[in-house]
Amino acid sequence: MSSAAVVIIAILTLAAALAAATLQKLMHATLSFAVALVGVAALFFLLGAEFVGLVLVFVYIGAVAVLIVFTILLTRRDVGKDRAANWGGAFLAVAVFGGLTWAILKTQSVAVVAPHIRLVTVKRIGEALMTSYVWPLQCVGLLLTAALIGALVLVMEEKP
Amino acid sequence: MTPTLQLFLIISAALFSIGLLAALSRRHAIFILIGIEMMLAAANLNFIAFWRFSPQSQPPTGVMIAIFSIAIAAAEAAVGLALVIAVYRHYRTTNVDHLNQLKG
Amino acid sequence: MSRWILDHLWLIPAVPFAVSLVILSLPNGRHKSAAVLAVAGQVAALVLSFFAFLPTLQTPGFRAVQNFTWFTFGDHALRLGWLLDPLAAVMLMMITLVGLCIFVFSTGYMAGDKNFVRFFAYLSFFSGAMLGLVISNSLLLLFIFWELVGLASYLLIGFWIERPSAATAAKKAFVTTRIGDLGFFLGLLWLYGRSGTLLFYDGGDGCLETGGLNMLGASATFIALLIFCGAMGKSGQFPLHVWLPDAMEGPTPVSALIHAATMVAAGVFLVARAYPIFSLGAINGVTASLMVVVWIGVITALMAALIAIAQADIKRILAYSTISQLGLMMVSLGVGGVAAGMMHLLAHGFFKALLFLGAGSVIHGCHGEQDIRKMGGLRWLMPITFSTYAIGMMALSGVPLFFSGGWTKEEILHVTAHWPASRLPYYFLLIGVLLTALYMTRQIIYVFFGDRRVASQHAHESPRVMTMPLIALAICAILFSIVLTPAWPWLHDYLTGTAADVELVRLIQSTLFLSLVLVGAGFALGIWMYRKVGVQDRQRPADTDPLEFAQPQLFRFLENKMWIDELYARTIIAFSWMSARLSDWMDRHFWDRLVRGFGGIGQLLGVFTASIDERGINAGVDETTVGTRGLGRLISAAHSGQIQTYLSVIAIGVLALLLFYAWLA
Amino acid sequence: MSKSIDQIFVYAKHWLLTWLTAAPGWIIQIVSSLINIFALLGVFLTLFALMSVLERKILGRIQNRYGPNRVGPFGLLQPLADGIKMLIKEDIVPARADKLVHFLAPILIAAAAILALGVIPYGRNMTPFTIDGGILFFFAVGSTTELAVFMAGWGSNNKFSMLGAMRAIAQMISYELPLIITVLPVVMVVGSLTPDRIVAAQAGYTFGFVPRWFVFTPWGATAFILFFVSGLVESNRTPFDVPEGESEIVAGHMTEYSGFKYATFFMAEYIGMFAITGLAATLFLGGWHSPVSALEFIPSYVWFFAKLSALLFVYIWLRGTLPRTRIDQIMNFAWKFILPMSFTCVIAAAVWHYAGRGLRGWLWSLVVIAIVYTALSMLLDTQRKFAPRVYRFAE
Repeated sequence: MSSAAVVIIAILTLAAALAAATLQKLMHATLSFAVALVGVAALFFLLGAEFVGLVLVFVYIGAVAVLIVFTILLTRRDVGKDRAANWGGAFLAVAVFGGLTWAILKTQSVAVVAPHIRLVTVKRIGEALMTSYVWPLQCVGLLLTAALIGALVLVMEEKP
Repeated sequence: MTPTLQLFLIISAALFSIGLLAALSRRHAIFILIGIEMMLAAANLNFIAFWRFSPQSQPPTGVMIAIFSIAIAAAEAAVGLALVIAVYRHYRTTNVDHLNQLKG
Repeated sequence: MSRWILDHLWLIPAVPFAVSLVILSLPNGRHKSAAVLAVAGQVAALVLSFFAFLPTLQTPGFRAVQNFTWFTFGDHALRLGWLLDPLAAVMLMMITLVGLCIFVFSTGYMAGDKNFVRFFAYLSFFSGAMLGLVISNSLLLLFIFWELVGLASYLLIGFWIERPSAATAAKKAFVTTRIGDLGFFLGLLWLYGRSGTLLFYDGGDGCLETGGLNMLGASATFIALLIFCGAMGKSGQFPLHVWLPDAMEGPTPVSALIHAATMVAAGVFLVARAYPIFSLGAINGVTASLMVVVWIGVITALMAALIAIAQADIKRILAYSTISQLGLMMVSLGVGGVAAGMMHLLAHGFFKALLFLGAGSVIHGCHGEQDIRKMGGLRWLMPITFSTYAIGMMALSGVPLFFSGGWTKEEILHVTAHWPASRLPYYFLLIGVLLTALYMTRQIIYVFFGDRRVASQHAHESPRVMTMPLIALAICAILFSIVLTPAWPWLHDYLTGTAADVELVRLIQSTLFLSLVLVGAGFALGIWMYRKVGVQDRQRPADTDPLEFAQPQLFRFLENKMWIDELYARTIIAFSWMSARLSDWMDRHFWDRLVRGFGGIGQLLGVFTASIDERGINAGVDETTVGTRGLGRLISAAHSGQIQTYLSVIAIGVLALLLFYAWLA
Repeated sequence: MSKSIDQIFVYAKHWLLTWLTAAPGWIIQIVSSLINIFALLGVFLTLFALMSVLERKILGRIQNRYGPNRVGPFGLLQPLADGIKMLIKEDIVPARADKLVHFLAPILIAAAAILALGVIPYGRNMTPFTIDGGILFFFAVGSTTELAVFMAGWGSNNKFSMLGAMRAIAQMISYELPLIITVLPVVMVVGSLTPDRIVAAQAGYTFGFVPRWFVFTPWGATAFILFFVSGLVESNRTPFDVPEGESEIVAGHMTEYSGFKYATFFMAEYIGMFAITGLAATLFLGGWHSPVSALEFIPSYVWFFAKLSALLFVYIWLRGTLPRTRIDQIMNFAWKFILPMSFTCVIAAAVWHYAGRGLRGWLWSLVVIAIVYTALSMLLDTQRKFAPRVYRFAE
């Protein structure tokens, strides 16, 4: 893990994210969003969390992005030009960024270098999921089922 | 030269702020959703970074939390987009400026 | 398998419970599946019970407990548990075996009922609760199942809900037993307060073991008496026996299962289970609490036997006989014969279920008629019912040697005779034995001998599905005596945890001859008294009871159950009624006036304040209202309905939090 | 001798890298990756060219005609001619199209297909990209295809494109689920998501002659068939080629593409096909293992490509013989039959494992699958199979 790689990927990621937040066309913004998430996944790879990175790509590109473009398709009539940027929001965002950066830079304990750790294999994650995290896993399964049913109910055509 | 935790935290803070920007300054409901997803991704990045830069734990807590958070984010996206479609059906718009019937 | 069942004792009650739930969810018309499910559940419980029974045979005094924590509060943990010892094991076997017979019988008896499915759901529910009761290793768990059993009993007594009498009887049973349960619950709380545990056995720390008992001290007597209150209610002991005869409003299989064989025996079981508390600090085997148990038992046994002589309803006679037998068991427990009492309980479970099912068969054959004066001559019409009923009757009367009831009764007489405190209970029990033989003879003559009367004109034998359980139970009632004889007191020693041996000499006991004579005398007296039942005598009309003819006063007294219900109605119920009336009157005339008087004062004050109000305060309030409304408008502007405004506020909150931490740092 | 032939490509790569021993580590890493990438591209682009001509020839044989036989010997140079034709064609972009998206779509789809090839072990020690969660990587990358197809449909601003894209995404999402779930039993049994481990777990022979491939277990056979069918749908091949049904919606999401972009789509489709069949061979057919122990001297990559070719031949064969299904039939088939059956495979694999992985497990898992199969076929109403379709939305 070298700083150069991190910085390059971070710049790409943040540029894509910025594009997602500011591009006029919704479809372009969505695609930029997908690119930004690929960048985040790459950062995960660099941090040694390969599995999470793959899951992120799998879930966000394979599912969430497709869902978003479908929604854009279904609400197409409304996809007009957004009105001019909201400066209040931009100011707030910058202020939050400044505040967070200031806090991070001021905290000395986070200026550490990564220790050498054992590779976290899929097997270890699987074992953790099936032992100490089995209840959260079940809960998430339940949540996803509930979300599935809820989403279906929400978009179901009302019977005439 | 190896990067420190600070670098990742700043990247994450930047991503979070960009997400906030999208959620605050755009009027289209889908943009707000994208912004929220970006903020969640930033949070995940924080989890992973803190996990990576702290002494090793068994089970890998940060990774586990990130996985669960991704699952929850997926559920949130599904329901959120379904809501957008339902709202669009009803009001023929997804501009949140016009969706203000719940005002005081 | 046996090892496995010890860890999974909870399965035994769980199976009928689960079956009950499944049956409840069936649609109303699925008679066949309901019956099959219920019987299958009972068979499963029987098999499991049998496997649980096996290990208790191998070691004398076997005891397996399995405790678990229900919940913790503070430092205390409320622990429950399951227990398997000989006492529980034989109860399991008896309940499941008798229960199975009764389930099978019910499929025939209830065949035409429109609520067939519901009936089997309740019955399975009861079975589960009762099985849970006997294997509880905690007084609290026992109490929970105790109440569930009570609920099942309530539901089943009032099963024919459209009959007002059934609904009333169910209510009466529920309320009366609840009075006893209140005492039980108080005793439970007291016990927990003193000993800090409700587990029976907990490796030396349970409330029945030295660890717990030592902490009770003098309060043990009161705790025991309070627990006995519960037993009195459930087991129909005087003065709380009044609900049991009325409970005969339920379907006959219910009477057989709940109000003869199992649930009413729960009281006796409870006393036997909690016996160490009763006998704590006993001098020569006598304590104050046991004394109370003995005398309540004696009174109950004698009183119920007397009342039974003058009853006309076939099931009520049996009900009083049950009360009487339960009294007998209580006496046995009280005088120290726990094993004898339990043996009688088990034997009684078999033959009383047999008698009730036989009565059910008779009622079924007579198209719902329950009055024995309208029956007669059924001997040839219902041969299987008659022969099995006769076996049950002889077992109940205590005919020695061949019938289980005889041996157990003799055993009870034996221990009672050696009670150091008094010889009186012994003599009273002897009278009770005589009376039992007498009323059973009367009943059997009325029902099966003589000429056919109104109801038995078109009587018929019951279908196979009903007679088979009768035969099975009759065989049980006879064969059970094998393990009861003093020559080879297997069951006695099994319960007390010693090894049995064979010694024929012990067969010859003084009580054997005594009871032989007494039972014979009872039979003879009965045959002599009722030889001309239903026949037009010189002075006596055909539908009059011989005893009624001879002693109308006494008969009236007994027929009306010694006026106990009326006594309650005149005293306790009248008292509460009177106090209610008094309160009502007070409310209407006294308190009402008082309140109205205050109201008048208030009115006067009101007129006075109104003037102040209108002139002074209103103006101020109006101003406040206007101000509030303005403020509200101001605040509601912040509630813009714009989601992004809310988001911005959240972001500002984040910033504020950051600034706050910055200020802290 | 046979070992060195088997490892010849590995040795070649090492030899190439020895020239760089002095360079810093990251350069070696990059060069090594580049070698892998070029090898992959070279092999599979050749295979694509071969496949395109062979498919036409085989289809021709099936339809009782010759197929291309004019360019080069046996018409083998036909792909070259086609390539030149495609390259020199005009690249038409519709005026109202979303130009950026329209341009990016074919690139993304091809990139995804090629990336997916990276994790498949082509021979002993011949996995281009070794990663712990290789299978997951395969599907993560594969799921990008859906987005690319959508981009193509949206970017073209054409109703046929959009309809084709919608159809494609609908069936791809529906079949991605069974595709992943049928992989699960293998992953469960092996206990790893790494393709190398999965291949290694299929080494050896039962009774000395039956290879320990997963396709020879009941659950494996079922999962293989389901995987194969789902893969067929994923690659939009006949009989599941409704997204580009020529008689209905011109060419689906590729309608507005011409020239080299169209060729890219075409190539992506074929490479996706190679990837899916390669994964099927890896998961169920023992990867590069030889089917007979006597033939182990033949290099491992030969076996792999033999299996790949066999599966590809089945693809072509199916295309030549089966008619196109309707979209509603495809969807019903996915949700009502394939998905329950793939879940059954998971259960059957678990049964197989807990019954001892022997003959007993074999029989028990067969029983499980047979029961569910029978129940499903009884449940799904087979009587109405040929009834006229009710048009609910197009009236």
